[in-house]
Amino acid sequence: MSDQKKPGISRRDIIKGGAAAAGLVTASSLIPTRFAIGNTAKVKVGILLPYTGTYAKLGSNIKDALQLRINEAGGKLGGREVEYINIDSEAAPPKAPELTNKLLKKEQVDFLIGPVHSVVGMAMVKLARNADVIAVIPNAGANGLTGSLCAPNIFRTSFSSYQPGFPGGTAMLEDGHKNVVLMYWNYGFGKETAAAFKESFLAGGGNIVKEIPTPFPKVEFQAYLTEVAALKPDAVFTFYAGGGAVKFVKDYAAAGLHKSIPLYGAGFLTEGVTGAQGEAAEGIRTTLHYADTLDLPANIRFREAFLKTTGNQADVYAVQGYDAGDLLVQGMAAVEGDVRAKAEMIKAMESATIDSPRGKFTFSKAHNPIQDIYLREVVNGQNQVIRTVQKAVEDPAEGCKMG
Amino acid sequence: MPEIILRTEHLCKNFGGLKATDDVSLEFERGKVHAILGPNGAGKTTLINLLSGELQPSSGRISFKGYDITDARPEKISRIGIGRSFQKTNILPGFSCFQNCWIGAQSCLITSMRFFRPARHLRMVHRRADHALQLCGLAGKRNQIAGTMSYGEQRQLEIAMMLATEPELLLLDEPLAGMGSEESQQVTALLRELAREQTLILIEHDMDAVFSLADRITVMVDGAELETGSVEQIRNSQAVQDAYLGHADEEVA
Amino acid sequence: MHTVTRPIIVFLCLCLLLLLLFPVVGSSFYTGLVTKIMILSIFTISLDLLIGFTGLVSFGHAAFFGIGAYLLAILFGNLEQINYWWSLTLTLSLTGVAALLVGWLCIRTSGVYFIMLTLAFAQMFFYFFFESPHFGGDDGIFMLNKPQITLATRQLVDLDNEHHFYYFVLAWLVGVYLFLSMILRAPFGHVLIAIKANEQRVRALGYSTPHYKLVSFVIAGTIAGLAGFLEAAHTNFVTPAYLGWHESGMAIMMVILGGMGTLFGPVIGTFIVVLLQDFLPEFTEHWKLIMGAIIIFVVLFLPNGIAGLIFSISNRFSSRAPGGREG
Amino acid sequence: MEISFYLIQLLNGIQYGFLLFLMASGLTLIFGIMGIINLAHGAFYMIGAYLCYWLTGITGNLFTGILLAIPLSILFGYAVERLAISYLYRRDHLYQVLLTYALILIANELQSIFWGNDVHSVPIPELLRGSIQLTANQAYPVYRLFISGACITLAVAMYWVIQKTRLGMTIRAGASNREMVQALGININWLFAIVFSLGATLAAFAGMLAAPVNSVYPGIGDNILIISFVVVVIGGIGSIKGAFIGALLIGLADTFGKVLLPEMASMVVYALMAAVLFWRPQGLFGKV
Repeated sequence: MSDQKKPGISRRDIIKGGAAAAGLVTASSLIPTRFAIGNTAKVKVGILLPYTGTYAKLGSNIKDALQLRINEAGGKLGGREVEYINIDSEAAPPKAPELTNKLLKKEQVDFLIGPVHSVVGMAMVKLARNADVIAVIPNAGANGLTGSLCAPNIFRTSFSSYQPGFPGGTAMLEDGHKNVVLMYWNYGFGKETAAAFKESFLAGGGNIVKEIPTPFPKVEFQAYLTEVAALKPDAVFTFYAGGGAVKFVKDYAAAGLHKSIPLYGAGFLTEGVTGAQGEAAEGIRTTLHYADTLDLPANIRFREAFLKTTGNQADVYAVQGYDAGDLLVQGMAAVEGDVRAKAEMIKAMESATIDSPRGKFTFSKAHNPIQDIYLREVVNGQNQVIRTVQKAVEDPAEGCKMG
Repeated sequence: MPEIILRTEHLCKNFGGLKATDDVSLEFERGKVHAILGPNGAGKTTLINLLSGELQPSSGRISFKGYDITDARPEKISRIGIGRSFQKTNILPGFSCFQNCWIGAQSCLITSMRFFRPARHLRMVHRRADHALQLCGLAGKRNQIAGTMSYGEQRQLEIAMMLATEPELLLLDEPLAGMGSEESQQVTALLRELAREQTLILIEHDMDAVFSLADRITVMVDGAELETGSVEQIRNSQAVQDAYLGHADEEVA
Repeated sequence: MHTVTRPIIVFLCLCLLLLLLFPVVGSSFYTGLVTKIMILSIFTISLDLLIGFTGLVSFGHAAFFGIGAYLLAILFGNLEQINYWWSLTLTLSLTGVAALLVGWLCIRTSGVYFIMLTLAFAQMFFYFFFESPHFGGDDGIFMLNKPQITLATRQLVDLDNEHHFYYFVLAWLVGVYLFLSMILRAPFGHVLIAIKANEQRVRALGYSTPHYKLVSFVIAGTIAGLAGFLEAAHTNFVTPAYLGWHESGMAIMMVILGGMGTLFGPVIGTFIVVLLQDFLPEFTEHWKLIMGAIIIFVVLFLPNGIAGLIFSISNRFSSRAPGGREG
Repeated sequence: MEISFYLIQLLNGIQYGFLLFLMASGLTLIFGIMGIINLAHGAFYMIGAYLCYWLTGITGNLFTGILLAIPLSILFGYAVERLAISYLYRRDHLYQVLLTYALILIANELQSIFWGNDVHSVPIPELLRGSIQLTANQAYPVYRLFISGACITLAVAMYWVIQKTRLGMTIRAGASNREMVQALGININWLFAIVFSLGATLAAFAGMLAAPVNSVYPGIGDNILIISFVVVVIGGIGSIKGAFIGALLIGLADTFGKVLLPEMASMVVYALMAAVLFWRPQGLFGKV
């Protein structure tokens, strides 16, 4: 584990990329380049992900999967060797502008990959959209990133907060839950998810008994759970992630609520934390664009490869990183490694179809994935797909003036 | 009829159950040296702290030149013309002697909330600080860092800082405490010098010094006034000898 | 009380010259970084007024930095055109009012209580911006535009130009430095420094010390608000993390490392700490370990900071040529 | 809402208050006796939680985990006191703040090096895993009651140690007069080392107790640290009784704040603190 998270400009990353490339020199029969000079310089891929703090695991999984995809393509992008420049974002918004500038101005990267944290994403995209760079967001879900802040050179391979939220309402109505308590961490991502949930749930005739926003990132839920018990709803829809998800699910079960009031949530509630949640997670239903157990050839292949190279189980974050890598591979192949042909590359990326472990997807006009959302249930610690709630969910991309 | 500059009426101060000051009514005349004697724990320092506003009395009244200052804070008391020195040396050790006195002298400004002109342009403050140093015989030590001076000199500086505020009434809390005989003589001489023009209220252990300096003496025991009178009266008072000298022997022992 | 000797003045002028020339040679990234450092320096100098000159250890000073930044973003963030003069005046006066209220409550206590109270108030403001539904919560606020500095419809400085912004901030830093050295030389400053040395004595000499401390607190808070204003204008982005206690902790670190009780010390400290934060992560993921070790080293072996070192060196120089004393 | 709702919330508040008391009592003890303002107190909480996770994982049982973790915490507290804190006794609070702040940075990094950044859970032993049915659909976890029980036991034990034993006498004497303790021929360094390790262990123990319900993750110490400060300030620095009352007040204010004023739940405790201090700047039981 300690092996994969080396932030900063890790020498080893450069060597790793170089060595992989060197090993494949013979294999690569591509004769690239319209510009001979372009071929000698390495493609600079700047990665701004958290390697410390609460989101550290997400950051390292995304980075590993991204590099896995590029190495699968011969360790090169459009025939050129790759130099990775890693910076630890620490998921700290105040540092985001400076760190982004470090990649854009000091390192002058060709591609910018990141981040995990939505607010860091906002700060990053604000700077990147006016810069000569192509940015790919492998996680941060704030709607605005491909909404009001959308730009031709900004892509997202993950999701918008809207996407797991909106189908959540539909799924609960389909399951026959009409009176629902809505609980979420009261910060941007949680609020956006809750809003999208309400949109479909209320339109379908559902009734929100009470909306309980809880302070982020606090994990003392006992008082709220007592309230939920007193309200006696049909079910509860939530947004929690990481440590908060573990705590919430365990508290929910300990308060005896899991027996009488089914628990639903945006998929992060049971992503990568079911081990820590243990029995308490059993039976929880969540909506997400991915599930570990998806029975797709691409998924099975990917999960094996990821386990082999990193020794870790892949998760949704790794999938998103892997797809970010795929997008780079496709874009650079289209321009044969000429990073200056931005317009052409963007065109190729816009029209790319990503054969993702989550299932094939394409990009919306705002450069967000158009993807299927699954309803999953935790069975024996694993997220099993119950059904596809909604096919080809597209973010409304409010405020996006592009396309 | 001599002018009464400071008057206390039925002054009391309780700390929990302890009566540190017990119904003290005293009058201090302008231009006189009024010493307060008493064994350790007699409540002398508490009395001075009450007079200088460091402590607020539990009951009773204090008036200065006819104005009620019972509940006034230390800064107010200082501004209306009562200066005090402390029993434990209480100076600004990192500052030079001159700077120590400067702070005292600068309090003559109506307010020091002045942000623009450099302080060193204030000639009058300059003169007052230097004058205070001179009075206390510290002119030669003007630029020495206070914390590096001898103990006796620090005691002198303590008084100089008070003088720099140009008070009408001086409260001196054991100015001779802990001094060797030579230093002690120097400071006694200084006090005698001051006594010529100023009103002094003096708390002191050193009987010889008190008897040589004071015009009037009040003896306190257990927070209460035992007797007040001239030096002769006190010297000859049986009650004082019983109460105080008895204690004093213990103290020496 | 330190005496600013001639070698130090020469040293400071050299530093200023370096800062003046830097954008000419420095890359765009470092110009931006130094701009940020100078903004933070304004903030740490203001903290030094409290810690180093008044003896008030505020562990919540970042609150005023954050309030300044938030006021600009809340009041003016959505406007197409932000009038610099108006926004600055309004931001600073409201930050001053906030500092007055917090100061009034905190000044009544001293020592550890003061430390904990300032910390707790800062947390209160943090949660106010963090949880309030109106101010962006955890997401913070993104601003559309930078303030426009115009005088009679003529643009004086173009803040969108990073070199202009750099010199604009440098001018503010020099201005704040000169302003604070002015008030410290004035009667007011003498009282502050004396309060730090021995408050009880200063009170007995006739100064209403709570008033002086409060005024000092308000001045420091307002200048911190100015730094926040500049930071918000610089990045067009504010986040509740600006008010967090880690920011206050790092600011104290910068002041102590640079040398408290001198105005240039905090600037040096800020440069060192921010540059370390920039470089260290390139060597190890666990760079905060090194940061912690540096802090401990400073506390144990360098309590007067780098300015303390500079003073002892410069005293060696100036002791050869006596005179030039008295401050 | 029925009355049972408020009763259960009361229980929640008291339970949270007890846990805060463990944290705050250590903090206030260290300050009252040693005059040290210890920001690293939250780090001890974090270390306690991680030790508990680690040792419970090895031994397979929470109780043995905690039993092993306690001596380790004492040792750790002792080491920190000797290696860092002992240099601070004669220094200004400013340096104490700074040095203990550095200890937080270091402790967090060490945690990340030794245990990684994942969220971990600590299994509740079989014995305490059940719940007590309170209303038709709500149960109260037995483990939470166990936490409260453990906290009360510890509070009583602390009271007994401080009021009735020779060590307690020394501690009380040390709190009121340092010179006197030295005059009595008691080694003050020894006393400080004991008090500091004791305080650190109290925090660590709080972390251990809370680990099974809170799960264990990076940065858990930070949040509770600030709240513990608020408790100590409200109760009066140095007063154990104050810490107890303050902790209960904050526990209740926090719980009912969440329910009644959800929009500004986190601000309620700070507002309470401001109100108390406005009325009594030295805290409820603090000496002037």
